[in-house]
Amino acid sequence: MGNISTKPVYLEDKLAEIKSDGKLEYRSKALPTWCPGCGYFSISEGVTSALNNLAIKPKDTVVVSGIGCSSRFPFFVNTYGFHTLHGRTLPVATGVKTANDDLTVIAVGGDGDGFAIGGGHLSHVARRNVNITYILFDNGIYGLTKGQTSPTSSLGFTTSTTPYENHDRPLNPLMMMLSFGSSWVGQGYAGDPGHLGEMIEQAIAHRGFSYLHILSPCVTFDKTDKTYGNLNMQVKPIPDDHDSSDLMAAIAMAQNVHKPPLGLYYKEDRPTLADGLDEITQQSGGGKNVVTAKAAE
Amino acid sequence: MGNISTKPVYLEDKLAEIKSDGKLEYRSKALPTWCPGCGYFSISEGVTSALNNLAIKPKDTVVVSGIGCSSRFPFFVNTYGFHTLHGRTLPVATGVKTANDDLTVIAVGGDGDGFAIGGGHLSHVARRNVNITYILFDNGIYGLTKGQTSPTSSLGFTTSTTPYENHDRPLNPLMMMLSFGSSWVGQGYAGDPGHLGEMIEQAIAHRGFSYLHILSPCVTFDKTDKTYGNLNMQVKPIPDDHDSSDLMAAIAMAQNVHKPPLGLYYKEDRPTLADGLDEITQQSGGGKNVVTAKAAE
Amino acid sequence: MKNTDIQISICGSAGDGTIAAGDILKRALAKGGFKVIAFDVYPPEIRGFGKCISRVRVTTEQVYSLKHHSDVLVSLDDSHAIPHVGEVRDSGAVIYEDTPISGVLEGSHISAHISPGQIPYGLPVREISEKETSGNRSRNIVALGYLAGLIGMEPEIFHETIADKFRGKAIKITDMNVAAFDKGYALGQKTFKLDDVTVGKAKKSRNKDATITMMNGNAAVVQGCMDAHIKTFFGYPITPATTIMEKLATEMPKVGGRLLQTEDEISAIAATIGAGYAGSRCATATSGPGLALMAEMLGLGVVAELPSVIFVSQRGGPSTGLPTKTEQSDLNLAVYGRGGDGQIIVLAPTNVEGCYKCAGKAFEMAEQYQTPVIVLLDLYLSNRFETVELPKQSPFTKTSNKAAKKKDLEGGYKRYAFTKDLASPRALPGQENGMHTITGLEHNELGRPSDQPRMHEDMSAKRHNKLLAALSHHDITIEKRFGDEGDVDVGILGWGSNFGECLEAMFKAREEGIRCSAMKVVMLSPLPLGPINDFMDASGEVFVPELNYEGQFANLIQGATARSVHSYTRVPGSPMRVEDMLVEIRRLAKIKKAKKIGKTKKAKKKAA
Amino acid sequence: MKNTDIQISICGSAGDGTIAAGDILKRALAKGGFKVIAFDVYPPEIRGFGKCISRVRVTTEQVYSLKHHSDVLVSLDDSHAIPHVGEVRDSGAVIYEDTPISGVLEGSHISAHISPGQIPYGLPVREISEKETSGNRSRNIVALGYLAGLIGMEPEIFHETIADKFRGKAIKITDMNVAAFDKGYALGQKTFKLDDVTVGKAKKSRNKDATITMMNGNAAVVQGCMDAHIKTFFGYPITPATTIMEKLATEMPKVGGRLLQTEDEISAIAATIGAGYAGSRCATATSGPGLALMAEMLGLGVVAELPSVIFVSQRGGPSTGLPTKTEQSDLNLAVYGRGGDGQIIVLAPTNVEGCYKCAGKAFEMAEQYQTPVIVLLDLYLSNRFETVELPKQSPFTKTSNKAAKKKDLEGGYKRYAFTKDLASPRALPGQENGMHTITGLEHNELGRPSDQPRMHEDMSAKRHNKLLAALSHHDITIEKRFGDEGDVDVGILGWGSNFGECLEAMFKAREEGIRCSAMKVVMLSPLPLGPINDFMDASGEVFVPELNYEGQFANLIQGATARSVHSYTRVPGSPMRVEDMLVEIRRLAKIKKAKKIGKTKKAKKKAA
Ligand SMILES: Cc1ncc(C[n+]2csc(CCOP(=O)(O)OP(=O)(O)O)c2C)c(N)n1
Ligand SMILES: Cc1ncc(C[n+]2csc(CCOP(=O)(O)OP(=O)(O)O)c2C)c(N)n1
Ligand code: SF4
Ligand code: SF4
Ligand SMILES: [Mg+2]
Ligand SMILES: [Mg+2]
Repeated sequence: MGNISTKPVYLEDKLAEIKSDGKLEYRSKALPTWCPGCGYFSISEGVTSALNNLAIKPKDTVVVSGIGCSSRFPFFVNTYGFHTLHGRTLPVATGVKTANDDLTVIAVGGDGDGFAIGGGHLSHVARRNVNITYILFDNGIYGLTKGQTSPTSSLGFTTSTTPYENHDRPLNPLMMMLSFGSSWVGQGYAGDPGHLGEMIEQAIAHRGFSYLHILSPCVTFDKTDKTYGNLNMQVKPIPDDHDSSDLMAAIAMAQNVHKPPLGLYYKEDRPTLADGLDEITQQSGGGKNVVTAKAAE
Repeated sequence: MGNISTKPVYLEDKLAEIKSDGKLEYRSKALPTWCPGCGYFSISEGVTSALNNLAIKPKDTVVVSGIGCSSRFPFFVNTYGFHTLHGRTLPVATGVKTANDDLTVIAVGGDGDGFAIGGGHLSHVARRNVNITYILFDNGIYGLTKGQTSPTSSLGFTTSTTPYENHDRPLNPLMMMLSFGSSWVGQGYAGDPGHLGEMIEQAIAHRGFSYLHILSPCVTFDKTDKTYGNLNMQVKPIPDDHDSSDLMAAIAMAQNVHKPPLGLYYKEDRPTLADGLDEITQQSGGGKNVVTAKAAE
Repeated sequence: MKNTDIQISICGSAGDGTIAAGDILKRALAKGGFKVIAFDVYPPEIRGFGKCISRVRVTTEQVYSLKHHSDVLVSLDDSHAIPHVGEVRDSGAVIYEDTPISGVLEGSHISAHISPGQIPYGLPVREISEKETSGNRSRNIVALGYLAGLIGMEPEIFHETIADKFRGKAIKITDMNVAAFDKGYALGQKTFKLDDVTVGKAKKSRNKDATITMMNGNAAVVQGCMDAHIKTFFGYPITPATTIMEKLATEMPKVGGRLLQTEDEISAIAATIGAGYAGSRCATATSGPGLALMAEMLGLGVVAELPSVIFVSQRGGPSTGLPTKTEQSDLNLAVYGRGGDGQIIVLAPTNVEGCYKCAGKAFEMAEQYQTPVIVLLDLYLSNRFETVELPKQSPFTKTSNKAAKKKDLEGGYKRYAFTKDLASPRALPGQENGMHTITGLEHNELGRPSDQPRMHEDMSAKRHNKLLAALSHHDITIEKRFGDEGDVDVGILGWGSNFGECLEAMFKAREEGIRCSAMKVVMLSPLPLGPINDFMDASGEVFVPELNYEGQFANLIQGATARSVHSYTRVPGSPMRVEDMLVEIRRLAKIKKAKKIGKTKKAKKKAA
Repeated sequence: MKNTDIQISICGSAGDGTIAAGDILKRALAKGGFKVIAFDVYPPEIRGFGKCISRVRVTTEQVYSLKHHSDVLVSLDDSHAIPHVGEVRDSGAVIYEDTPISGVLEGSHISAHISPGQIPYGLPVREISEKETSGNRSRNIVALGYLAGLIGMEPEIFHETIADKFRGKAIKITDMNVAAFDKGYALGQKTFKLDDVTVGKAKKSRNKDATITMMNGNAAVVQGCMDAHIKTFFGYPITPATTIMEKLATEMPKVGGRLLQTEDEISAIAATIGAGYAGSRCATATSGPGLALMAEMLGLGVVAELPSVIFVSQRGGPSTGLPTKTEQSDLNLAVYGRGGDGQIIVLAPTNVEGCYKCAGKAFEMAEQYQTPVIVLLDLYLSNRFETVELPKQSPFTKTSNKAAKKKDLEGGYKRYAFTKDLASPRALPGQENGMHTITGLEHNELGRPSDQPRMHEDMSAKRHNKLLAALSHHDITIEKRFGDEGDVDVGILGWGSNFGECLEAMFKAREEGIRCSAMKVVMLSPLPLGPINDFMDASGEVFVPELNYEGQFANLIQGATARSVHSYTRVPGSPMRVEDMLVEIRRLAKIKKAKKIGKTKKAKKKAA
């Protein structure tokens, strides 16, 4: 894990940087509309470099998102993209992947998108082990709608819908995703783009459902809680001796919410949804899977 | 924990039994429409005896359900009841309880109702610690719609929608509910009505959100998997030395799906949703909570 | 030779094998080359003591609905069958168990309820059954045999059908049941014959390119899906749509298709739209409550201009309503139930063959016009059996996607290009140089979010106008007029499963000398306004019968034409009574006459 | 004394304090006793460089819409303001920064775009601001001061409003801003005056029982909720409804009410209905996408006959559509968007005072008629500020629940008893002897599931007919006619936020000598058919303008009346242009005349 940068990542720096390597191919002509300093810039940077490193072609990549600041993501990468509905990232992604095994499908979205309105889909995509990557942008707030509490907002946090104080205990997304049977679970931090990029790459490379949780400050609507300042002091790397095949150890680590460990929590190899469906085809006596949709050219 | 009865509980036996005690008050005039031998009879018996033992009046009890065989439950007890929509048991129950703290609210429903279509609500009712009891009737199948796979159906199970074989890994409800922050989690078995009754009583008595998972055979649509025969051999009591304040121990135990331990997994005392809302009232400088709805008489 | 037209009702509790007996009956007759239309009624309860009725009408020429009166009622459980004795026509037969069971309460035996005009046929069903099969398991088959003997149907074809039914079970079981059948048959043959019932010879079809089979609406939907080469299906169980998914779960894998039972309907439609985005021929199936949950996602399908097919089988509503009863009350939801200006295509087949056709064509339309397409059935149509002729060669395209060509991709691909036919060429994920992002936000031709007033106006127009082409989609009946082709006194405008009853009513009315015609509207959105207006022009009074309370179709028609119709609504949970419709048609015919006379009088007055 | 009528537009980017300047302006003027109507336009992007426009129209008597042309445009950012120069009337003023910034591209300075008929007022805004406040933070206030000086408004009331605005911040900040304002004011006073602009004296209201305030539609909804003693609220954020929840989150706890932000809209409406079941006065608020998600649960509200209030503020659709633009396209969804025969009450206020009234009355209706009630706003109305007179005493009941009395509970309580007024007495949980179970299944009077045809017919009738009483609900305007009361050539039938424009168009048309009248329909379901038909009888041509593509209201009216209307639809995302409506009204008036002449000619011919 690299050095944790203490300053926010500004758009200008990034632009200069990406011009100097081959990642430009993955970058959309549209400039991100995020606020300067928003953690999301690092994530966009990380995804493009991961795809580049893994040599996955833009044409074979589909980025699916819901609604939120985070979900604007697909517009800012030069791949196929689908900006769907609030909370429906995962079922749409499941549909895309089920229709065409050859695609690399990356689902992205915010904490509200994924764990509030979309919460009902999480456990099912995990247990089915759909071979997609889900990158969750956790800023602990609703950014796009201008600052309401989210399911990961801290106790005592004051927002426009909790003007006195938030009394709802936040969820623990990592623990949840582990308990659902996700076959790859990790955590990154927008303030540490180097490490983040590595994690994204691993997550995409994993065969099966990978869940990457990213702590990412909202510089506009959270001035007190999940700021770069606070998070920089809290995050720490996962100890070297952590056994990523040990589910109980991963769950124990996930409980450490005040000093969030960054890195790979858990990894397991098991059949994917597509494996199961192919097996069913065989069990039915049917021919080879013919579903992969091809462009007619 | 009592002896595990190996024969299914038949309607006739129950009728004779309940006539002999004071529980009749809690029993609806409508006879359950469940198939003879269905595990649900034990649960209905357990709820009425628990309410009787706890001296909670029928008029102060509201049983809220979704849709499914299990969700027909409210018709068979003589309390206030609300048979809502498939999957919406918990948010409706949250509304009822938020409107009137004085009511004892019991939410009931099936594995499909709770963990498929209703799955998005689970984590939120748990983290908010809504002071209700949720009794989940797990038969590993969709009973009312005549036998499709459910999120708790075993791998390899054959149903009308998985005519070849089920390849979707089942969820682990207990682990999930623990990871969501439920303040009381336990497991019972329809084939052991004595112990089940005790568990229901404890769950209702708990101040906060209590989740009771009940293994309950569907004698009509599952002849091979979660039958009384199989379950009788599998279930076992929780060891006496289990510390129910130890979350990690509870999670570890929940992983033992092949020999499901029956009893109390976890219990914690912490503020309920209503406590938080009352605190907000105070923080706002507002008067005492005036929301409790009273019948105009 | 007289044409055959017999209707048989079998009534009992679920445990009695009522539905099974009806099933054997209709399959045997269909095998024999007759036309069959059949509809079963199931109990709403979970456990199996509720009332079941199996009704089978068998004819030489295809008819369009069940008759209100049956020729024969077979009782397998008197407590359930007694309320249905009245449904037997005068001189019709009631077949029942006549062995007295001790302790039977006064009036609880059906024989006390048979009216003088009806003919009682009692026989010792239980006794025969117990003799032929251990433990009285074949009561339904004994009764069936008796029925077949009484009416004079050929026994061989029943033997075959029974063997089919028990295939996979021990041979002994088949043999015992065949024996039970034969015992019943012999008795039936021996007894005095029923009047007005003839089993003529069946007609053979001469269409070499078609296969004649008997199936219900849901099975026809499945066949349509398979013939249209469906690739992916995502669904969640709900009565009465479940059997579509169940049958597809068996069939699709055999040809490499993929089916997934999702966690709910929102997920089902989301995945369907995701698969459609990826270029897959995709569908889901549900009923009213599920369709309600899909409302938001269907709006995305509209704005993103993606194909998806949604089979909706209606049941009684609103809410959980009457899950095992039929109704046509989800029309509003199907046509109007999306936020914003969210028009889509809605097809409502009127019979089983139409289910097949609409299913297949829905895929073509979804792809060609880039839109969600709802195929609106109901419980009556989903579960109604009819003899149908299905083409041996699939009449459906394999894909109707408008693929983006090289020239479309050059110089910045425009996913939502304004083209002549308003459907823009689609680049599919995986396609070189076609990368783009689609969104539920309003967008420009590139697909980029845009909130410019002009763009929103133009895209709204594109989304609506492109659907109009569906009105002349190749090889599908969008609407059709039956009966009198000229000016009529009463025009019946009908839709969906209820149109069979409309046709029967129309034919009956014409027999009575009423100038009457009927038009079915299959495409409910967009509406074929031209033909509808022509029909209204030709009809003195327009009669719109439907199985909902609000008169949803009547309202749809009035909204679109601003012309008034006579809305006729009933919500019994069962098919509409043709007799009741006739009363109304007669009344309207009179109004029409009165108006005519009035007009003539007025004209005369003025002239004077 | 001449009446005041000035409209000011302030245009800049979000970072410029555009909206804040507009806010101070309208608050100061409202304080001064003027009537204000104001509407801001926000950028759709997340980060703050998009265009903002604040438009304020100030008048002596209340008017109904903004004018298409402003009298003054204040530019805080020329790149955004240039496209809006055309919106300034002839002889109107453009106020802008005139210090030349080096390197400014040709044409990028606004002065090059001001037309000869318009009057340029340049001043060194930046320079003054930098002098008075550190770092140029008060440019908006300097410009505002200049404007006030130019037009001749009293400065004191601005000082107060500025102090209010910065209350809670350091005193120094207020002082600096007041100084900036005064600098601008002094310059404005000194310069040459603008023609045709007079600030008259404001009128004082003499209604002692009312408070005059200025607020937007969402704030009025909140006030209505509070005055109606709302007890519980469950909601999920979505533009443009979010501010309802945000304001309630502050207000409700102060009086012991409870508000919960739920995990989604399904949960919000489910909890609302749950709370309603428990006897609590309850509501939720959302926009189109959220309403779509609520469709299934609202059906439960219908069958279970439970009260709930749903505030829906529409935005551009379908799907995510245009989240920061206004539109009236969720009417179909609100009126028709439920499975089964699922009619509910839908109220659409037409102005800010109506938002208050409808909000409060919605609770009464929901309880009294035991049904979900949708109050349909849109972004334009939610965010539009108007001066309103609110009653000092709440005009709403504390509860309108029809409680079950002792006699209702004796001998088996019937939750769904058929009563005279069709609303059955409700026993609430906690009430002795009232235990019962309610369900989304069709049921009998006891609430037990029933699938008997007759019961379903009767319960359907009960559910629909009981709603008709809402048409004569106490003390609320269901519909209202304005302008000419007799026969007219053109009748404008309008609804919702757009009705202000309808009124303005009607008044203008009458000024032109066109016989014209306008009717607003506030209750969209059930429709007040009597008055609507009367209005149509009195109107030569019926003109139905609305902000959606499909003409949803026109279709609703045609469906209900079977009479044809002229549908006029626009989807610019902004209020309708009164001028455009006038063109259409003139055309219709001509049609009417032509028809009349035709008729007379025909009559003459006949007579001849
Ligand atoms: C059905 C629906 N409900 C609500 C909204 C409004 N909405 C848009 S984004 C959002 C929350 C965004 O929060 P999050 O998912 O955490 O993303 P972030 O903006 O923080 O990246 C909400 C509530 C919507 N678009 N659709
Ligand atoms: C929105 C919606 N979708 C589907 C259904 C159909 N449905 C009714 S019950 C049920 C599943 C029942 O399974 P479960 O919840 O496990 O309860 P069980 O019958 O096994 O007790 C389904 C799918 C419905 N009523 N509503
Ligand atoms: S509002 Fe917050 S989350 Fe959204 S772009 Fe700005 S900083 Fe990022
Ligand atoms: S179908 Fe299964 S779950 Fe339903 S009542 Fe019968 S045994 Fe119980
Ligand atoms: Mg967020
Ligand atoms: Mg179940």
